[in-house]
Amino acid sequence: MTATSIETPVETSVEANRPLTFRERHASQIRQWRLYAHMFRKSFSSMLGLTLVVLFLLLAAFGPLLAPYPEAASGAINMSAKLQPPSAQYLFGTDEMGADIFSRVIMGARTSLWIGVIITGLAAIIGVPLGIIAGYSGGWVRAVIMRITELFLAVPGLALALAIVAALGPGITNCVLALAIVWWPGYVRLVEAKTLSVKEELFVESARSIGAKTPWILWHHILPNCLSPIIVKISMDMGMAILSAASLGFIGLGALPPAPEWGAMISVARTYMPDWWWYSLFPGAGIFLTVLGFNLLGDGLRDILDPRTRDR
Amino acid sequence: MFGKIFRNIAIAGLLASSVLGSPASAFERTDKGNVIVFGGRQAIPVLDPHVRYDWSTRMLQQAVYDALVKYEGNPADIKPWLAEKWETSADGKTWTFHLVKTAKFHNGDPVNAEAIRYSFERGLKVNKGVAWMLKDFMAPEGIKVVDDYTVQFDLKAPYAPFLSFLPWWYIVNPAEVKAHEVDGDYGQKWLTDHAAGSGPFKLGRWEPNVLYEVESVENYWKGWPQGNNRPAGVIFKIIREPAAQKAALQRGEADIVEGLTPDDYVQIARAKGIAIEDHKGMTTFGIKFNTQKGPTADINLRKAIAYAMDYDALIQVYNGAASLETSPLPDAMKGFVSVPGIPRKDLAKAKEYLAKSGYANGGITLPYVHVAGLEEARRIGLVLLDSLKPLNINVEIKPEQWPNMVANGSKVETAPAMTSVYTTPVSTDPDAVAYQYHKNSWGQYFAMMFYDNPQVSEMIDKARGSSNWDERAKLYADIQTQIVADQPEVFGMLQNRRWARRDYLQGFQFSPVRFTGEVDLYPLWVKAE
Amino acid sequence: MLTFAFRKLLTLVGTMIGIAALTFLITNVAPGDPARLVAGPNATEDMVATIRSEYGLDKSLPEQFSVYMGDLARGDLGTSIVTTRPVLEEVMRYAPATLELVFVAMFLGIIVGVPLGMLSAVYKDGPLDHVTRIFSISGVALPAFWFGIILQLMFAVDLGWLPVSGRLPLVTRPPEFYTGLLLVDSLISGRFSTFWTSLQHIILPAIVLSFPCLASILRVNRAEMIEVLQSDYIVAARAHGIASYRIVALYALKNAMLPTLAMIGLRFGWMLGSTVLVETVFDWPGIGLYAVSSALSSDFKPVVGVTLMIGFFFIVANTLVDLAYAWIDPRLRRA
Amino acid sequence: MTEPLLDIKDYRLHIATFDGAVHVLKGINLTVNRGDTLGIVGESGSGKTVLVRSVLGIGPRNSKVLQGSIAFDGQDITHLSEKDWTKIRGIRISMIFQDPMTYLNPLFTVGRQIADVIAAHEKAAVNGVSSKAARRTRTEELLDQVGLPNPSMLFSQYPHQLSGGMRQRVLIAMALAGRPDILIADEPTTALDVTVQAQVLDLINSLVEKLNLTVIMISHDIGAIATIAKRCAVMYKGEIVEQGLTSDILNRPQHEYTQRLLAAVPDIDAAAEKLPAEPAATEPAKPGILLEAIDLKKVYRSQSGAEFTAVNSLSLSVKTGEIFGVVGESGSGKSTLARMLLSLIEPTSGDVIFDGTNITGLAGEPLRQMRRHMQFVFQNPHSALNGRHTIGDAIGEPLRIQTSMSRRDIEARAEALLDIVQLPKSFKYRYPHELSGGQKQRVCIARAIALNPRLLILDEPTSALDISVQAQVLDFLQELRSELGLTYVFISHNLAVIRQICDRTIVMKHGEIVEQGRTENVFLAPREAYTQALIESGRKTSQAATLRPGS
Repeated sequence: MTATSIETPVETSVEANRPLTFRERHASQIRQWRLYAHMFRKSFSSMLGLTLVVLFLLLAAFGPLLAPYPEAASGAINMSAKLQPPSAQYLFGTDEMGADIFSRVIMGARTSLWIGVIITGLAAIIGVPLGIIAGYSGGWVRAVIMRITELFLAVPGLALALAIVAALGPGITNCVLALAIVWWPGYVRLVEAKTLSVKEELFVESARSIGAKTPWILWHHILPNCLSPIIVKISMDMGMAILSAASLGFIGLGALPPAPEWGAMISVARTYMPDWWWYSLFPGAGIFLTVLGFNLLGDGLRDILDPRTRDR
Repeated sequence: MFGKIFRNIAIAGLLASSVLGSPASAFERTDKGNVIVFGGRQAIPVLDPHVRYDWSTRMLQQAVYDALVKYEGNPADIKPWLAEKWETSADGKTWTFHLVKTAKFHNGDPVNAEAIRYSFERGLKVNKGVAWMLKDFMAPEGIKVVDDYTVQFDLKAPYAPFLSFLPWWYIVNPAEVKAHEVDGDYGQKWLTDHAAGSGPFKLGRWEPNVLYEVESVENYWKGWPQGNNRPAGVIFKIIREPAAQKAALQRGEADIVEGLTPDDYVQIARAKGIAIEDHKGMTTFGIKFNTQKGPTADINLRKAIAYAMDYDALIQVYNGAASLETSPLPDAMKGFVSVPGIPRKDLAKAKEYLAKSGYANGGITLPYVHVAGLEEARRIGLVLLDSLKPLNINVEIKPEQWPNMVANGSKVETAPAMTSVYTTPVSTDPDAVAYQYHKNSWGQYFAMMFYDNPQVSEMIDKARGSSNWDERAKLYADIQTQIVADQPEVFGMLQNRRWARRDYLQGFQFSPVRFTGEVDLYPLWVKAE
Repeated sequence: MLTFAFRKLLTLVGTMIGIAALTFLITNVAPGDPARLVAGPNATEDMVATIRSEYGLDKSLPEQFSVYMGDLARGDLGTSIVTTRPVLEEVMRYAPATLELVFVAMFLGIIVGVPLGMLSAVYKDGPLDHVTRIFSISGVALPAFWFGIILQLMFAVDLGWLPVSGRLPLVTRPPEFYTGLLLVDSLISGRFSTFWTSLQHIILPAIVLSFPCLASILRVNRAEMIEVLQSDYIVAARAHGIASYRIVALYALKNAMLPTLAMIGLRFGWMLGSTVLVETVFDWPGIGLYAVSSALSSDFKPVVGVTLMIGFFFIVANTLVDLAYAWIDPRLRRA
Repeated sequence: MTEPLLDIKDYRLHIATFDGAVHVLKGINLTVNRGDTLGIVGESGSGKTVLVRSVLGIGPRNSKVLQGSIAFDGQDITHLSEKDWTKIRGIRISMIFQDPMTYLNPLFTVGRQIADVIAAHEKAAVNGVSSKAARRTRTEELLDQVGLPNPSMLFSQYPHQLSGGMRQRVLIAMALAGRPDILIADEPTTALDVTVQAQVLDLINSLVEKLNLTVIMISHDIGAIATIAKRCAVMYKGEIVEQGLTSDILNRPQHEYTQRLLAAVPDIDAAAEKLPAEPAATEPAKPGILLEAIDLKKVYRSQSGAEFTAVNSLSLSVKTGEIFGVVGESGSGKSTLARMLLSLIEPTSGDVIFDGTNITGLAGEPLRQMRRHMQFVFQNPHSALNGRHTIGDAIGEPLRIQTSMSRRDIEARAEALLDIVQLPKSFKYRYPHELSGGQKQRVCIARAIALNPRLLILDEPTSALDISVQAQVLDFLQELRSELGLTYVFISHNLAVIRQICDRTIVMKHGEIVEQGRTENVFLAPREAYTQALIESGRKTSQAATLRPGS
């Protein structure tokens, strides 16, 4: 990064005595963030991603207020108005039960957000500690953890998730659980690799030389330096998790009706293409834009946070 | 070397693409003649007529095998087939069948009494698929070969529906089967994807999960109704996605498809060159209550729900291609009576019953289980959910995989409060439906309501035992009324059977007794324009 | 070298056992009752019982497991209760279709992903960069099944250029069996028109399947390229007057290829496991479909069998990647 | 007098960064005539590398020429198209790079890389590319020319299979491939061991004579420059503060920076005039032994089973209050030894006794207690500090770990420590990347002395620093010691430094002690051949040598 090569002049110790203002004390962080913002703003796709994600979050937050027919999300039907094309009354048209698609899509954002957050969250919570431990401790501990991880990686994720859901029975909760179970190995892999490289750094040894205990080192030295790739991966996985949940929905193991979940909506709506195009188009667009957003955002973050780590 | 290969590829490519570029070809033509393509969703894992049956399987079984008798027409009646005539003893326990002498198996062997005996024996011994129909009334020993072309069945007890089951007992060629028997498996392994029948078609290509082809037998012993127009064969092609099915039909890659969504049928009917087969079927739909456990054990609650249900919506779900049940029995069934006072939407009444029930002001959540992937069932769930809101009863719609659903439904403890079940009676005899309400049926998926009314069970036993139709008709009338009174389920609708076909496909014959989607391939033919 | 092979073999076996155990347990938690399913409606208890005993489902789970592992050791994957055939035989039947699909998709992914990755690295943050990235990610962001159906409607129904689904036209009989990959077999048996038609059949599903791996290959390749292009030896190469196209296409690419390879290895296994949706939409008779339909009818042995097979290919692929690594990177050769 | 081969006129260049433009070159004027050997001396950030790179048209990205021009052989090459550059780069002007490892592509054989360069030149010269064989012979010629044994075998070897010195020679061969008019050498010796440095410099010298090359060599090491360059220029903060004949500049430096610089260079032949080793007040008459190592041994085992002995049955004893020097080239096991002394790595066998207690066996709490008393200062301050912690946290960390002091006390202590290491208090809010190397090293030291240890082990504490900074740090270290009554174990490859500050010294080679004794004795009367060689080559590069008239 350009910034690191620049040396800020050393101010003389005269003024150093007077108490510093917040701005001065945090000058460096402020500068860092401004730098990030600057680099981010330079990249078109990153900004696109950010915009999409923000939009999505807003929808998730205020969906119920925006939806013209909130009851449509809780299974209100109106057979007389089924499969209406988009109109002033129904912006996105209506589905096969006469529910307003616009409302359902908007309300769906929250479901999707929930899905993404839980899956990636769980995966990270399981994966990151395992990864750090494996990477730092080495020896048989590492061997065991990595073997198990590789085992899970070798098993086809979707198939496994599917088997799990088939066992637990359909429903978002189960499908989220299943996906989390197949998702964590990715984090172990990532974090383990990163930890391996970080623990070779001098400052880790330096910490040991002043008598730091292992937990302290892991928490204060290893973890902070593993953070950026984790953040990047999380933002990418958000999208992918939503997508996978949708895929399970397609097989019929997704959200239960009448819950407004985009994947489930498409999997019903797909049989209505092309004559009732609007039915699948809008939830489809919902997923598409969300996943696109999170991926672009992730890419952007990668470029500014750690250009080095690869997508694994 | 390779240069040459690639040149050839390029050339072939140009040719092929010019072919593909041209507008969708109609039905498949082969040197042998026209091949009809049937686009269906359900694969055929096992063809053995005594091991499995479901609509797709039985469609091909019917094509390659013959039975003593055959269902035809609407309303379905039993036509002599391998048996040209039969008589039954006064006590109704002995049946004697006289076979046609001309019938031949595909390999040329005659279809004789021994073949019949063996087939029935096999069906009973293997004890799978169709066995349940007769096993309680007939032992293998009870089948006697009188002479080459006469066979006699001795039943343990008089069994009125006996004849109505025989169309599903297909006759296999003992010689061939025995030849492929592996450690006493009655040739099950072999018959999984081979056939030893005498039917109008014989097996062609057999590519599991892709396509199953049958080729017409030129000199079929019973001849062909469409004469020389008989197709060279039929290909049953697996097309899973309704969208793909529709596309295939429009492109003429398939000549007839089943299982489109109700709205699709409406839509595609407008397309040029496509006709819709739309017939009233015998498949009943009911939302079965668990009458033994949980809130739904309370008859008043059941009544309340039944009166709250929006029945018109049921019809709308099918775009009108359905008719409401007026009795547990389908209209097309013998002995059907329309029961007066069968519940229709009436909120006042519903609230009344609710008040009498243990849940005077609702506030409960009931599960509604349906087979995952059954669109209509899911929508009916939504209708139910919407209908019960006024009663302040919440519905949790649960799609279940079929095996799980069946497993849960086999025990009172695990059976959900409400389950949506489609049932197609295997015969036109009222017993086929009535018996679902007999206590002995507990554990079957269609008996998930665990209906227990001793007096009804007793009447059913009586009815199936008697051979006097008038007496039976009377009994069945009472049975129907009583069942409706007990409300073990919300009596739904009879959905129409629908297929979309190219208009050049002729000879389609509908018979309500067949399963949803099942078609009798025998009379079909293609009218070349 | 020998130790390497031995270690790999060991991990292979270990993982196999692990996978078998894992999948076996998971699939058996299901309450589903396959016996009752195949027994059919109306089947009486004793009929169901016959089938249970026939497939050893009446035994306790540990018993079943030990039996299964025993058979597995003898290379027997058990029998599917739904289709009543040996799982191995069926996997063998369906595997080629999936493999063919994956190979083609992988091929697409690589030939498109790597060059695009190079380009967008060279023109980092330029319009081209953004276009390629957004394009590739878009392919991932579209739900595969939906995307597939849209392609079908466009190219098969409206334009009528390509067939709707399947591997071959109905009346065309598949070429004689050598590898099971139609593209290959048709060439071997010199049936070029068949080759062409099967190519037309495979193209749409392959495209749908290829996008995710295309995207990640592109991503890795790009990231690598950017890094390598900044490295000292590239500066040196420039300073010694080597033409820039040569630097990018030869020097940088080779260095950037290593992690890309790893990604390809990962993706290969991943793709094998995620063909389900595509196979459903395009009625592609592959293992994905086979596994899912079995899972849904709680017929678990096929599921375990398929997972084992995929796991096997996954490990093999990664081993190949390791070898390729050693082949490209001299630093890894000794050991 | 023909026109100069290279003529740089009032060359100004700045690099656009996030914090605004940085003026890297401020009006450089420089001329190089055919046959010249010009040296450019400067410390990091002086802009010398940027300068020579812009001569090759490979200046840093988003840099901008404000004014001035660079003319090569009469042609203005300031703004040249990539296409035209291919006719010049590597052919007429070529470059030897600093770190031979990173500047060779690890995935291609040495021969391939050189051959490609040759091919490229032939292409540029548009007289057709010669045959593979021809290129190979030419390559082997070159390899032979730079004094590499057995070229034909070398041809098909990969960089990682060669030693640092050999790699550097390969780089030189590559640079010579185009028979260049100007050869630019960018710190060609910095990354190499003392002995190797000498050899490489000799090689360059000989090549200059053989091929009468025109050489521009840049380095921070005046000694190196002095051995090669007849003329030399001193760069400071983007300007040339002084240029002329090397000898003149070395003997009579005009500019005060040059003087500072020269003063800072440690003199291998000057006896250290250091402050009394042990301040009489604090120390007893006969100083006791503080640290003792008995028969230490460390064996590493690679997974392929091959054993490598880093340190072999080595014994030493460090007296309280002295500075104990450890000299050795890279791979001599210095660092391993240091880490074992602090039991950062477990010795395979042997004991370390600190103040009477054997610490080898120790683990957990007792070890942590022990660490209070002995601290480590690492070679590379840039990576010894966690980039995510502020300086304040970094200095406070030992206190937070080892003591139960309150946050406020720690804050106060940290500020005090910053004072001690002569850095402004406000630094505690800074992040490492904002500090210069010297400042960082001071922070590391502050961190090390935070717990008032009795022993400091300094592992090459100055090797990553510029000469002037190195001088400051060394002085500072000595003051500190007298203030806090510390004992040092001082590890370095730079003999001059050792001689300047150490009381006693051991010379290590392949994990064993070759020679030991009082520093003066070691330097004045080395007994072992190795030590002599070491000192000789050290002397060669040490500027003092070149200053002597006649040599």
